[in-house]
Amino acid sequence: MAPDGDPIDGVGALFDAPPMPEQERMVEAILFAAATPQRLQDLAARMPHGSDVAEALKHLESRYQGRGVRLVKVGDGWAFRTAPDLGFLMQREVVETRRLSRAAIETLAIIAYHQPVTRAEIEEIRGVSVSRGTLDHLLELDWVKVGRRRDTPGRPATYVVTQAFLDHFGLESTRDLPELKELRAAGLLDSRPVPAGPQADDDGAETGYMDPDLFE
Amino acid sequence: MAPDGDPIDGVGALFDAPPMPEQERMVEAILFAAATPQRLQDLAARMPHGSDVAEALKHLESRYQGRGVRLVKVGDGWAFRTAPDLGFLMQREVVETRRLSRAAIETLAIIAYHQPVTRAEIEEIRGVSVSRGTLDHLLELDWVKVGRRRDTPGRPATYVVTQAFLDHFGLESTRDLPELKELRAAGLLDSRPVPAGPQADDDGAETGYMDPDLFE
Amino acid sequence: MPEDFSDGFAAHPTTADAFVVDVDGFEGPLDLLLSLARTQKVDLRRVSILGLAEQYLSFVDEAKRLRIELAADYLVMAAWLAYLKSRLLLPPDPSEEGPTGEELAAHLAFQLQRLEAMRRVAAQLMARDQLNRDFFPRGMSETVTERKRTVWTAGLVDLMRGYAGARTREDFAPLKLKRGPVYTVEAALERLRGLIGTTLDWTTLEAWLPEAWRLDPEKRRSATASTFVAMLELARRGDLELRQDASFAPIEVRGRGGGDHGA
Repeated sequence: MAPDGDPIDGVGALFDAPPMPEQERMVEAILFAAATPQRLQDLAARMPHGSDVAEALKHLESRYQGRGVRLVKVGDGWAFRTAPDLGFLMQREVVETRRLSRAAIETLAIIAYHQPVTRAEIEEIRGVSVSRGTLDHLLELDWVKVGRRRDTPGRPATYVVTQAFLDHFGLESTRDLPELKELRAAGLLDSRPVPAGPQADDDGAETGYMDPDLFE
Repeated sequence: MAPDGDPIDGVGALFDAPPMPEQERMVEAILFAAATPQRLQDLAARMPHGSDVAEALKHLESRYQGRGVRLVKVGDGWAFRTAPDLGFLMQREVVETRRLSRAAIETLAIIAYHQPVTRAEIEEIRGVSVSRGTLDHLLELDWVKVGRRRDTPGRPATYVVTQAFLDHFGLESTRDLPELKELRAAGLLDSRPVPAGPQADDDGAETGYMDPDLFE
Repeated sequence: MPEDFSDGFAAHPTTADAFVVDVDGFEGPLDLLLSLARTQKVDLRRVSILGLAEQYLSFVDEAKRLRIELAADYLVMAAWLAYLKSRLLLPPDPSEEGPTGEELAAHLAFQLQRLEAMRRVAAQLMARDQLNRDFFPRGMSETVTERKRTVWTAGLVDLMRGYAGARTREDFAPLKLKRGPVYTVEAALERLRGLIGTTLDWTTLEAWLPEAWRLDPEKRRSATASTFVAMLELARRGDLELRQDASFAPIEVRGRGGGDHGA
């Protein structure tokens, strides 16, 4: 723990970041205490000036390899989570969550795989209108959030999945979604316009597209 | 494919406790996820039959020795806690930049231009009384300090600006302050101050000289 | 595993013509079509859209025969599929514009494949380890306490503007405040009335100025003027007497005593 760096450094050494093992301890403490994933910049903001948070995370990640608790990357954040294989021990901690409806599960998957996606596009894919409650439920769970508006007439809102979604399903990023590459290769994630022609819409439920409630 | 362990053990092997490193992982995960400290018997109740929880805790305790997080005994329970020397990381300093109130700015300016100046003189120039809070604030900022007492009846205290004031405003001395004429030339006198009215001062504590009763 | 989304339908072993009419289990016509397509027992990529259209139309006919009311969107789909069927069966009419029957059929096939894919991955997603079910966050999270530190700022321009503002306040003050410190005649009257009756010796006018109005020249001027006017008024009423020995000499005043108000 002797201060490293050359003695020539003089005054600069006073402001040196703590040695890496100490930085690792600090990141460990911060992440242990936090319930939600912390982004690199959040961590850096709380660490002493000059710390190499990314490096500390790397050390920490390998230190917790195979432990009962793991360091996981969630979107652009990092968090400690118990190892999934020990879930059976945790029954007492389980908070029973309301079961998602089939509509909500499908809508969630469509948003995850097609994001950013508008409500109309979700409806086009599912072939039925999306009830307000379905999206509200996903928004409430904080698995989905409103993204940027689409630059098309009417400037519809788009939906995207959140870090909490990634956290919940143990995904590092949306690139890790199951079968994503295969679906993309098969062209199933392309937005393919309906061939122009006499009412090619398949669902006839367009009434639901513009739920006025959504915009009140 | 062949079941490990010695064949002699027979049926008993089915109920063997997991190896100690695994028990340690389990205790680690349970304690990490627990909302309250867990007593030995709580842990034992959740662990596979035959586990030696006390032993696992001992291993775990030494594993976290010197880490950013420590295993500690709380009453008769066990819990992970942030290392006490890292408590400072659990605080976040929020720096908020705020502009000085108009009353404070004016008071400060008058002190800078007229120092040494008494409170009564400041009030005379401002045309409104100067609240105690305004002067206190400037004193606290170390931009103003109490100078010599004036040699007039009552020996009122005078106020002068400080080196910190000069530093903050990038002045070498108060002689560098532009004169009123120059201010006018620079157009600073044309910019209307906040329109007068019952309002004007952001500093609610200021009460006008002008007793409204006298003017009704 | 991906099949578990079709459980509403898969329970019925059916063929196209012996279809159990149970529209409740479906989420719209596309869902129904997907279920019908599965009964063709081929890969969805090779499903016969023409055959599917016929299956759907016979489903709708069956519903009609049983006097089951179908929601409007199912009927819209039926009409569209009937149109598609005719486009697929009849030789292309060169005068007709728009997409060919094949293009429309291909798009429908795409939609069905896409919906099936989404259902499949949705099931995979839900089969993943989940937070608070299979893995857990810290149960005793410590909240970060915030220490607030306020940095006060002001620039040189603020300072100069503040000074300029203070020095020129009158220039900008609205009309009603322009009077500056004014001691009103009413206030002077009030003050004199209370005291003058008992003051039977000559005293100078200055002695009657209120303490707070004596030092500042501007205020003193205002108080002097108002007090003088008030004295004139009281003299007119006969409450006091005024005298001045010479021009610019001090004005002196004394009460008339008795306090009787002669007009």
